[in-house]
Amino acid sequence: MRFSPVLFLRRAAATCALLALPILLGGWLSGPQSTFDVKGPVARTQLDVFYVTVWVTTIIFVIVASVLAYATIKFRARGPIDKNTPVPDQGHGNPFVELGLIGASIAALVFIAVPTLKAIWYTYDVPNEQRANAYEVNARGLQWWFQFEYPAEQINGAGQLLTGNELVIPAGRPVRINLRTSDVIHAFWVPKLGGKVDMMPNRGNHLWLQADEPGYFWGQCAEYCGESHAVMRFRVIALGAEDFAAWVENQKKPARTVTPVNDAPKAAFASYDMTPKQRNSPGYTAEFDAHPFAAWTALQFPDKDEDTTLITQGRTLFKEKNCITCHSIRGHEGIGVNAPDLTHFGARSTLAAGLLENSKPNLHRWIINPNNVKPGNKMYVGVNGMAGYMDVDPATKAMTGKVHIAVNDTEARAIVEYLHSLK
Amino acid sequence: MSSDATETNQEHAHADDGKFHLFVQIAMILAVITGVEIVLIYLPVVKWLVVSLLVVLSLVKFLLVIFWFMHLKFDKLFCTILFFIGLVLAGGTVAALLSIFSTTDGVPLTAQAIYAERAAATK
Amino acid sequence: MSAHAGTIDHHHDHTTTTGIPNKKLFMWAFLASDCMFFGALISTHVIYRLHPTPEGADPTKLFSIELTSFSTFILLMSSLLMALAVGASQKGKVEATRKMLLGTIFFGLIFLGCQVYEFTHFVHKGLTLKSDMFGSTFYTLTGTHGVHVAIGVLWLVLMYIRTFKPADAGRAWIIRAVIQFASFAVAVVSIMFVMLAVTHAGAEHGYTLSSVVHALQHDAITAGATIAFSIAAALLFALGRSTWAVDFSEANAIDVEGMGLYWHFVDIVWIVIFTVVYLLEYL
Amino acid sequence: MATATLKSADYTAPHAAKPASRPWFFTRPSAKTGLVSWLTTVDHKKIGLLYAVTALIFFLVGGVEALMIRVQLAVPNNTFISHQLYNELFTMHATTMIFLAVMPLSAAFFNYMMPLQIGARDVAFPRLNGFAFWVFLVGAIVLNVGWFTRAGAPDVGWFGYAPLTSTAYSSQFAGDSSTDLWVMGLQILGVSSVIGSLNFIVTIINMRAPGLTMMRLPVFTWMTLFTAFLIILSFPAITIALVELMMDRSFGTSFFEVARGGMPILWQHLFWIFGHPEVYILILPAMGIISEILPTFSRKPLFGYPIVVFSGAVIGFLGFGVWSHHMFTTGLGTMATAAFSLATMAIAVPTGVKIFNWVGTLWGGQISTRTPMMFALGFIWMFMMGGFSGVMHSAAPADAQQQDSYFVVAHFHYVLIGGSIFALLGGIHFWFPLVFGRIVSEFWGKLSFWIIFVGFNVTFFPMHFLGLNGMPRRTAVYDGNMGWNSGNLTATIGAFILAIGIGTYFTVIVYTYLKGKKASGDIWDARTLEWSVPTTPPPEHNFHITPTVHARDAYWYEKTHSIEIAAEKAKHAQEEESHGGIHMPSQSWFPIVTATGLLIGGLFFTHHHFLEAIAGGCVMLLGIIGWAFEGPGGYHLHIAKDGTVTGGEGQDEAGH
Ligand code: HEA
Ligand code: HEA
Ligand code: HEC
Ligand code: CUA
Ligand SMILES: [Cu+2]
Repeated sequence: MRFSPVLFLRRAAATCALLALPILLGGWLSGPQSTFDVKGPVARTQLDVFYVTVWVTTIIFVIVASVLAYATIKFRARGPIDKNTPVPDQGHGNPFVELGLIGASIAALVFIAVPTLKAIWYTYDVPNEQRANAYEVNARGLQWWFQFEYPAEQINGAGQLLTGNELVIPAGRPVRINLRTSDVIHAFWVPKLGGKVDMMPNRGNHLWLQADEPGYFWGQCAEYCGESHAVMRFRVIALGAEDFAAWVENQKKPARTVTPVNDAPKAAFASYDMTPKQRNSPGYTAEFDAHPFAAWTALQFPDKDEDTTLITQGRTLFKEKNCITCHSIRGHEGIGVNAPDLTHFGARSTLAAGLLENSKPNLHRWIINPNNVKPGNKMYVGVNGMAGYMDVDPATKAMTGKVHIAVNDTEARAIVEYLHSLK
Repeated sequence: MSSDATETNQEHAHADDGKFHLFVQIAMILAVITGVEIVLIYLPVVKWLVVSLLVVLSLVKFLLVIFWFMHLKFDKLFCTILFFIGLVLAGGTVAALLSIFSTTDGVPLTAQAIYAERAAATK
Repeated sequence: MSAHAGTIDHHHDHTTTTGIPNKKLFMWAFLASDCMFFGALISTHVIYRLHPTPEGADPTKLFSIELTSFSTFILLMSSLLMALAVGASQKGKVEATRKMLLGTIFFGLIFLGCQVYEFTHFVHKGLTLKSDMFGSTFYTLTGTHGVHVAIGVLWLVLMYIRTFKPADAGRAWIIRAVIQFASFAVAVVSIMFVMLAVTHAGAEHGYTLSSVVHALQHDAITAGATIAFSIAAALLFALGRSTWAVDFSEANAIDVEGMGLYWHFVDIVWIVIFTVVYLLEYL
Repeated sequence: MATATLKSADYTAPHAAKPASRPWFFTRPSAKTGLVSWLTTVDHKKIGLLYAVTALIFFLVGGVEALMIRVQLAVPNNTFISHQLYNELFTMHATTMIFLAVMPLSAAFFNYMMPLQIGARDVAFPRLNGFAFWVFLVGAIVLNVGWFTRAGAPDVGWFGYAPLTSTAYSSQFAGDSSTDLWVMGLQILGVSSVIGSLNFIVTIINMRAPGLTMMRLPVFTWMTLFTAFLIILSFPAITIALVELMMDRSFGTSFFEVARGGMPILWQHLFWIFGHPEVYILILPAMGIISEILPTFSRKPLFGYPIVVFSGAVIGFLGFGVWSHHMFTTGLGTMATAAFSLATMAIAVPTGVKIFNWVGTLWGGQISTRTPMMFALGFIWMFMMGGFSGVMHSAAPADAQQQDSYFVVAHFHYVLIGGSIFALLGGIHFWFPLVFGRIVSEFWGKLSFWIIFVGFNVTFFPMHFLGLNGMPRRTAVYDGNMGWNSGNLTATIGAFILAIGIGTYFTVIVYTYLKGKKASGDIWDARTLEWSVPTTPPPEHNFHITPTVHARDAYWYEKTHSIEIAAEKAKHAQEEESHGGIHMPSQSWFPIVTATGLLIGGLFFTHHHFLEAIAGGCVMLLGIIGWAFEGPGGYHLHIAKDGTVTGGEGQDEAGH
């Protein structure tokens, strides 16, 4: 096996093919969390800097790689080498070449450095001239879900407006997000709107972003935060000014109460398919993925006809099963502060921190056995001294096997109906 | 460097018996500086001045010990270089850390403010 | 080693490339590394002092600047003795080396004693590792330094015993050396007890001879310590001189010197700690 | 006095009569073969082999962990392994690869090659060298023992960000001793690395053969020196971080306890003050190896030697000023971000200098693409790509989108595998004939290289796009709707191709070791002193006559000036003999005894059995005392004109 130029060309071809792959497979860069499909000024600035780095390094790569390839082919030994083969010139180097290349490298870096510096200041905080126009919210990370707080929207007697896992913001306006955490480090990342910033304990971080147009955006916790970090997701929904105002208006209202109508139970309801699903079977339907924003909008209004009996039953069960110790449903019985606020849960498009689409079967799965859906979640094992579904020995941290909350199939159907009525 | 070394060697041969006194004198200086430092903190002088004085004085002590007690002055230069690589890097790192932790835009909220916020949240 | 025959030049070791003895180079490299070690530790302390927790204790209420100055002084003096020990060993004076080593150990122990006293005192006043952030960083930083001192003392003790190693390999010497050292240790501890009792008595009843005598009569521990001290000192005297030819000479000076470098370094770390942790608090 | 005849490597000293007057525990082991010889060895070459074998085993362990990760990620919503196990796997994969595979493999080369390259007979402190290895092994055991306990293996990620490591958050379903093991294991490994490095520093500075000035050192030795400096200066930072964490976990302090004012960001600073120099600790040895292979197979000296050396120093130095580029997303503030961004970019310059000089070395040479050369060329290509993605990270605003995404995973595997691993694998091929006296088949060597090369790119190139397409790292599952499916599947397929390549590589190596073609002497027409040993494998005393160095590429010079050198050697042989012959250090039990004490102490400490831990400490202390009083010992060898070696352990000298 002597050296063969054929192998060499093949390697070059392989490298080129790899470089060409993304072009062949355009899909690789256009997912819902693509950093190329930017929808706001912050993400756009960051992408521009990225392109600068790509161009500069690609040019250098092409130059250096060509010289390297050329040298390897040109100067390969012809014929076998042994101790008698005349040796090549034992040159030791050339300081001018060295200095020139160092200078060129520095020059190349200046190209990258200038836009980098500009962008560092730009992306750090809302530009001064737009400060007044900026909308401010708080995002809080918890193991393993997000809470969003609207300090600007105070509700009489109930503090600020809270939502879970879905952040609704006004479009076309800068939004300044204060980042907080209640336990470990998390990070707030909505790739299409901007890069991530960490939520650090004992540190008041913030970021800003802006959605140019109304839309529905995928977000993700981007700092490893324990067992279910991989499925700690969230959504950002940007609305036009009026829609946003309307949304806020509705959110400030207490939970929707459905008065029981003495109808015969509607068989059509609660008859969804509950064939047992695997842990982590796909979370979203194809229809949802195709038009998420529309799907979200559709959820904002109550269903035309609801099974009021089931809903009433569900409300009772929600209390009886102790769900209220952790969850709060403003205006209804819930008072807990350790879990997502469910006051308008029916109007949310996702469930369990973006893991699943908020459909009835999915919610059913979650309520029957949350651990099957999201291993280790705090609803299952309890949080801040509140007992969850299962008992965990605080000393050994092992499960004792004691059950606190058990929800059977029929009960779950009622609770699902109830929670989905909360628009 | 080599001429340097022989010079110190001769000097050392001379000073050999003098070292005892030299060391005792240095120890006395160290003790005195320590005394001065203690007095300094009670003096009614502006803070920055005291702080800088303290830093300078302990630096002097530091250097006295490493160059005389630890013989750096009499040893090959390389020992000094070796130790100073560590010393300078450590000093630089400490300085960098302290300044990172004191930038105001790096910590948008002070620890106190976070406490206040947390207290408000639990109210 | 044959290369060591003849007079030894302590600044040039001909068996190495640079002329610096290997052990010395090793020590300096290690100390360079230790700079980063204490640098990180001190940074932690200072950073948390700059961002104190609201419920944190006020250190100046705890500190006793007198005690700390005293122990600082003690450590400086131990450094002096250490430097002298190195000098003595380089001249091949085994007896003088031993004395200086003992002196260094003595001061080292007093320093450690002061630190133990300080720690118990603080714990008494409610500052513990767990009580607050200041407790955590303070004890960890000064404690790590204390551990360095303790290791240094241990090293000194081993070196001291080593000076008794006989030239003739068959001789049983370890036991004697150890007894000799143990009596020294007893003497030191006794002295410390007596001093403690005297200061205590003095503080309560005034520094008069009678009050001190009075205290001794009433305090069994102190009296016992005094007796132990006398016995130990006697033993020390009786066994003190090794009657045999020892295998410890100028050639071993490099070992003493390496140890000295360590000891001095621990001392300069304390110089920094004294300023940063103690003095600056008063401002 | 014992007599032994040395012909080749299989040289054994017959048992020497021991002085009867001494109790057994003061006698020193002197077996030259068998288990005891390995347990008590102070020979840098044997220690090097111990490192190498251990490291390669852990490389396979880490690789199998990686394969499990890839299987889980092959398809969306996979249920091959649980989240918890996945988290343990990536933590241990990284910890194993970095601390138990690449670092010790580099240490293996340092140990074996560096003393040979500087014409020394051993390192400066041979027993300490053995100790460093045993401590390393102890650390490796402590880290991995979690797999066999109820708590499981560590699961906090390789940089263990606080407060996830606090008792409140780690391992929520079981007692959390796994994190304690992680802390203890890393601390012990740090001790090992620092001790080893101090030894190397002293050796390189002080034990060079006559005439070997610093500017004549082989580049690999230079890189060993820089790596050693990086280790002694960066490990203290992580040691302190770990001590603080250990205090938090075992004694209730509040360094990183959020509720009591602890600042987790401090952990990140301390970790990365270590962590960034650490990545250069992983790459500099590789660069050293490359700088040996390229000139040899181009039959030309390294282009721009002084500047290559100098750039190594600059990389090492700058490496201490860029740590926060791992923290661009932690809200450092504009000034700090900008400063670290620029400092990081600056590192591209000295690194680029090396690349340019390697290309310059090829230029005008006589390149023969033997297997080691293939790995070296592969290194330049792949490392360059990894370096470029590093530069993309260094632009902080762009990094905000890349941090903690698969783009980072792509970056660091390009520099770590395409860089470090390629060079180390190439180095094994390069020096195999020297170490074992056998040569790897060219066909199989090249075949394994190509499979590895292809598999590696197929695995990691798609990850750039996964990252830019929003896939976060440390993701145990992902949903099928994110556009990551084909990329992940490709990567998994690639990982298996890579595994086949590495499997081939090791099969070939093991086969060659057992049955391969014998090769002796300087088979590559090499340039540096390690190839001038009298036999391959080298004898325990390395050189019959300490070489005298007249030029850079000392061996090449010897070969081109063979007549003068022969005369000089004969003269030096006489001189050496008149000085009493070759001085060799004696073996010792105490390094392994001391390390065993550390193992006992460490394991008990992590389980909060403090009394037993102290017992372990006592074993350690006894080991140290025994070590100190035992003295370095030593014996002399005498070389006759015909190469016969006489002398040995029997005439043990007392004292030093
Ligand atoms: C061998 C290990 C190694 C090496 C050598 C490097 C080299 C570099 N690394 Fe890498 N890095 C890692 C291992 C390594 N890295 C690891 C393990 C992580 C992740 C840790 C974790 O989070 O788990 C990481 C993460 C990491 C980050 C953080 C990413 C994040 O988490 O957000 C950054 C950011 O700046 C970075 C930058 C760089 C740079 C600029 C270099 C430079 O040194 C590269 C220089 C080389 C070149 C640039 C190529 C050749 C040069 C030329 C041909 C000259 C001309 C070029 C120019 C002028 C551009 N690295
Ligand atoms: C030197 C360091 C090093 C090396 C060599 C590797 C090697 C590999 N790594 Fe590495 N990896 C890291 C360092 C390294 N990694 C680090 C630091 C992290 C970050 C961890 C963290 O986030 O904390 C990481 C994380 C990481 C991830 C991301 C995990 C996540 O974020 O969720 C992935 C995913 O694909 C991965 C894959 C691989 C693969 C496929 C290899 C392959 O190269 C492995 C090749 C080797 C083998 C395949 C074994 C040998 C083969 C055989 C013995 C054949 C026969 C055996 C069988 C087929 C069973 N690694
Ligand atoms: C121990 C406290 C606790 C109890 C009791 C509890 N939950 Fe939860 N719940 C949580 C937590 C914590 C989450 C967030 C979990 C996650 O996403 O990781 C959650 C999430 C949810 C969600 C999804 C919210 C969202 O926006 O994604 C629903 C719906 C829900 N719980 C319903 C219930 C019902 C119904 C009950 C009673 C049968 C209940 N919870 C009891 C703590 C609790
Ligand atoms: Cu929260 Cu990851
Ligand atoms: Cu880095």
